Amino acid sequence: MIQRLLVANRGEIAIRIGRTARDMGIEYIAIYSDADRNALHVLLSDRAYRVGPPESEKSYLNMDRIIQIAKDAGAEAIHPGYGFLSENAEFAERVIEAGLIFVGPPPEAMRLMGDKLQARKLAQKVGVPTVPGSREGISSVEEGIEVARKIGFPVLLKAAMGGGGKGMRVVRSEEEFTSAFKLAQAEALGAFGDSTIYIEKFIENPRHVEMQIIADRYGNVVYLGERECSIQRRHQKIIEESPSPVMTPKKRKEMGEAAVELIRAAGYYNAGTVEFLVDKDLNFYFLEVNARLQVEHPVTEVRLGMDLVKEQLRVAVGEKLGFSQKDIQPRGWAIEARIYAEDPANNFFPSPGLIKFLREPQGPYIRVDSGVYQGYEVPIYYDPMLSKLIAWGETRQEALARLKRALNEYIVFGIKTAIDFHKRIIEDERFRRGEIHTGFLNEFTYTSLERKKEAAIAGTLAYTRKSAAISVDKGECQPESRWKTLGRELALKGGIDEILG
Amino acid sequence: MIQRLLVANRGEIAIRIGRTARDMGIEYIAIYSDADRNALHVLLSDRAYRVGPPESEKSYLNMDRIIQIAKDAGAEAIHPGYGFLSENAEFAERVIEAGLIFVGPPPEAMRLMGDKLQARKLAQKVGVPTVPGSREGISSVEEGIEVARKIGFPVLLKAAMGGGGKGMRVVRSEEEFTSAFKLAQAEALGAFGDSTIYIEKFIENPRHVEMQIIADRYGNVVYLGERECSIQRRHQKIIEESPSPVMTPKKRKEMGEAAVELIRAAGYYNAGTVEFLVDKDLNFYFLEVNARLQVEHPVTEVRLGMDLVKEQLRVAVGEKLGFSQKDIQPRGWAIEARIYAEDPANNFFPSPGLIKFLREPQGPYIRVDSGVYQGYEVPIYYDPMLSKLIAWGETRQEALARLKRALNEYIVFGIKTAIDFHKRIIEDERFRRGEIHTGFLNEFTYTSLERKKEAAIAGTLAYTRKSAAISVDKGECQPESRWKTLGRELALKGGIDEILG
Amino acid sequence: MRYWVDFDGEGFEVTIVEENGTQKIILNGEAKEVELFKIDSNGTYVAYVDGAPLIFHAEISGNGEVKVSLPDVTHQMNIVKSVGRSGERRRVVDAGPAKIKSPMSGLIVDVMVEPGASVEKGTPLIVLEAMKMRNEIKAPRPGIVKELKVNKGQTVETGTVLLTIE
Amino acid sequence: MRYWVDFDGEGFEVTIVEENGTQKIILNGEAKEVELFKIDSNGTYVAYVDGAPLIFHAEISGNGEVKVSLPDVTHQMNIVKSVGRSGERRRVVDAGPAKIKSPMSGLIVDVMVEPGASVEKGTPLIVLEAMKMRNEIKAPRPGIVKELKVNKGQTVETGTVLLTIE
Repeated sequence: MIQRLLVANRGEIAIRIGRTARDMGIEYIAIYSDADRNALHVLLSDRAYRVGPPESEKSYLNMDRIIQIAKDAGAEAIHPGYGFLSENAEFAERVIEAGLIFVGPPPEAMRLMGDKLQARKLAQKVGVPTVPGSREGISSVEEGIEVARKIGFPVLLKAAMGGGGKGMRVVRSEEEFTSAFKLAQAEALGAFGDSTIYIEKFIENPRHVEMQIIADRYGNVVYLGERECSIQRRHQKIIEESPSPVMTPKKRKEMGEAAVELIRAAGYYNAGTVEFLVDKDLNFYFLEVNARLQVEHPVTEVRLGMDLVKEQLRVAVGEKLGFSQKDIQPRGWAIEARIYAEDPANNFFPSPGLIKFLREPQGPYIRVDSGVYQGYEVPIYYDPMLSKLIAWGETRQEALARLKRALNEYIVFGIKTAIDFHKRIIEDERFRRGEIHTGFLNEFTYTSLERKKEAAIAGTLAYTRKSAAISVDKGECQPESRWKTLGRELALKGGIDEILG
Repeated sequence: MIQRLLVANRGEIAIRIGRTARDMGIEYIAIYSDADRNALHVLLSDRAYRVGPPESEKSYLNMDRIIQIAKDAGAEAIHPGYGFLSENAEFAERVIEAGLIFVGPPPEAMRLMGDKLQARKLAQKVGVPTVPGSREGISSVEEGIEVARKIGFPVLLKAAMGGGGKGMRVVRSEEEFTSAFKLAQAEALGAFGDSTIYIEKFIENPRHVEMQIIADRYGNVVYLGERECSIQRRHQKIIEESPSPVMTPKKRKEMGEAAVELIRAAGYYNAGTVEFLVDKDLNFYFLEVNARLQVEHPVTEVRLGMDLVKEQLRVAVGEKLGFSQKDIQPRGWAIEARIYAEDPANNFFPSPGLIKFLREPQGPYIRVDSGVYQGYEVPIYYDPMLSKLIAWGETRQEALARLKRALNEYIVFGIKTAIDFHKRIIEDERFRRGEIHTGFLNEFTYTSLERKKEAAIAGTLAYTRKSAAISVDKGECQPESRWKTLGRELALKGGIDEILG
Repeated sequence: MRYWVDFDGEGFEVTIVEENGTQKIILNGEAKEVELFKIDSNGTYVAYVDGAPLIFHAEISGNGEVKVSLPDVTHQMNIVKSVGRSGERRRVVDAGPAKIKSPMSGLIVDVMVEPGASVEKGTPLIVLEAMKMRNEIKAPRPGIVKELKVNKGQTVETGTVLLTIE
Repeated sequence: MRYWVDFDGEGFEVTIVEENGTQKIILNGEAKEVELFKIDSNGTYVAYVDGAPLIFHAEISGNGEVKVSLPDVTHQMNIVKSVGRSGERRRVVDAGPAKIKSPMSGLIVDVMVEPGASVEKGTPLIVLEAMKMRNEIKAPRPGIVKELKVNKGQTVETGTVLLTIE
């Protein structure tokens, strides 16, 4: 095994990868932009190197600099995490050319899968059904409108090099097309350095179900069960679970085997995810391959007792998989909620800022992968995810009950989050019955204008306390002064008389 | 199921029980002494009631008041946690007399098991081997010395009503006897309200291995696997694991069945633990029954995917066990480290005080059950445990690696802890080989006077920074000012030119 | 003491009374026993309302402006001493020009209207970028763009007035 | 700037130099690049020593007394500007009476010696109780009990001098 691993990422995923590295006795080398000088992924590293200014283009997307740091630090391998350079085949190639190990799929497979259009073609070739759409990237608004007319509105604009919902737009009519197309192009360029957009038929109310796979260099491919990720806002998953509430063992086997076939045909190894849309009749359509570790990988891990990053590292250094398909025996149900700094009452606008108080959930069957701490300022430059909250239970009901408990004890002040919004979702009757689809949240009315009475009580108390403190400085019950207010000496003496009789 | 549960305890265990209550849709009612007004077990409750002044005798041991609160709050049941009233049969009786459910064993079985001498007799009766010792409580120093001579030094003084190492003393010679006996009596009286002490042969270097059981009212008793708890300081367990490194399937079955037999003979139901000493030849001797939930129950839970508090509540309301012995299929290895506010370099003296900074470990296969938060002052009145850190792995080696990782990322400032001490233990070669016994820590030399160079660097930097700040007030890089120092405006403008091309 | 707590037009009368050493709060005729403690010196508090803990964060500006964050929701309110007859006081809703404020810190990457432009409800006004997300800020009501207070390329804070519509 | 950092007799000379805008620290002849940041305003810092993060807490009293807590160990030290020849300065170890200090806050439940008593190393002196634990404080060396500064039933803080042995 290697001695040092550079994690070319930030936030919770850099920490999560660093944890596995340490578990394996590997040093975790972090990189940071100037905006991340004292981010948690730096504080928890073995050694950290500056990669550049705050903008991603100059820091976490700066291939030359990252490879140079790996060499300077004596790291033998680079793990790209998700986002940033994780699906960039050129980066993978350059890492390999520099004599380092890229912890991910081979560049050729990445290139194939990274180009959504080529991936579609391969899927069609091996007999995996796909959604109707444009075969090539769309170069102009006019061409786009023509293709969209042919497919029929509504259509979905997608970044060819994209992922994570960025550069993605639903267009329901011709009038909306021009503006949506330009925004999608600009977002795609900013996020992936490539503005190519393609168009797909927009299937109404599908489920998003994906199959996790792991493969070694020797042709062994194993599917690790599906995740249902239909709860999305702005085309970004926010609640993911495994198994899917509608999946049958037969369908799971079909989908798993389709995924394995595609992965084999692509010459792909390491961890990866094959995403499908599932319609009301449980027909599934290939969507794309995420040629990397995914945000939601923990829901698979906690059911299997597996560490996917450990498996990635093993495959990356050339080991064979230590298990085969029949060894995969998932236990119970797992569900994840992504906690972002955002305002659900205001179209999920990001809400960066200083975290003034933080107490994250803990306890039985709760896993929190967090990237922040009390006193940390969430920067404006990056994806505003704070943490992932993963709950496990024997049944879906038990997993949901635990997730709700964890959401109820999640306290973060200073920035807005969608914690309340998550609670409402998992209390929703249709959600509880598993009747979900990717448009679920569009139909979900949410207002944060609840609990005004509690807020009024809290506000009035704090206001009058502060006014009183200003006028008479009468002192408040702070931790530092509790000691005294409790009449410690006297109480202790009372206590001892009793003890000593 | 019930609607409201009063938890007659404090700290992490009250929170842990409250979590399961909430998972089951049950309201968690907390009690607090004046020293615990804003303790975490209060903040995380649904409703909290004052139980009395700081001293345990007047608060967490105040039976009348606790039962009254349960009635006032409309709670149908009381869970006693561990310690305090948890093994007090009189309390259980009075709870039941008040028309409430006691979440624990029936009072008769508690009384039987709570009296260590009676429990020994029962074990002997059903053929479970026991350690040689006094049959009755010892009433005077003279009688004690006589009994000790008969058994032969070294002997162990134990509180008849005791548990948790309190009132326990090893006496190696006659000269030490008088002072040790009086201290043990006083501690026993203070902790359990009863000064009865008995004497046992002190077996050199035994392992402490215990068997978790769960039983319903209908005679179904299931053993849930053993825990090895040989790592003890001051006779108190600080590292526990499951399985035991030396246990064989055959021995496990023997011990499990012995435990089941004893539990059945005692008419015991609910959760309980049968403790054994195990000698070098894997002979086991009955030690005592802990008629309650134990501190270390999570190591059993995480291997089974079970919630022991949930099972306790189900049994308490009269449900049958939902599983039988053959359904118990533990997975992997689990290990727990108890984190106390204490100074390992100073004979584990408690170190209460204000927690000035806190960042507890998280991530894959780590569970933290904590009772504190940043800004909380650990009071001087109670057991100084801050949290329990539980790691799981497929193998012992993997569990240990994860525990070490978690210990490495545990940051708590303001009070002393034994986190470094824990790290040294799990890095010890004999420990890693599983060669442990209850005297392990006595032979373990520990000095915290390591890493002086790092401390010197840190101290000098902070000292010069502070001096500089005082003399020129030049401003330091605080979270609030990072924004500005980063040249935010300029950086952003640089970024946008690039994005907009 | 009686207070009027106003949430942008909608409000409650809140009365605080001391009785035998305990504090009670009356809201909508319901009286509850309350206790308030500071958790830290950064504005984190816990209130016990009839024994139920309510952890919150409060930012108190001059003039009775209070921002309260419960763990799951944040509310902005105005608190004034109530002097009229109980329940009678109502805030006069401001009927002046609509100020379009920035909902977050970020970068103005496009300004899509000019002063004097006539807009419908929903007309895109400004594109704001933060954390790699582009967000169109749309007109909340029809009107004429009056003042335009920001330019393309400018960084704004949460609450910065971007433009006004009359 | 050179400093002498003394850990109760044992010490290091620590030199801090500025070079091309970066700070270096020299200890035992080894030079390391360092950067220091505050994590909060309560004394929590992070230092990067050749890029490796060192999170710590420092309490700085007057006279150069500094208490540093690393996440796993706490050290008390004295820092003074070093003026002698490099490496030459040594603290004179105090050979006076031994002050027996309370290792923690707690309650004196027994005082087992009287002034003038002759004690051996290991003789029990005082029983201190905290958190339901009784702890015997023993003589660290042989001698005569000189001053007895506390009484049974009294509460003491960490560091309170209990008695002295000469």
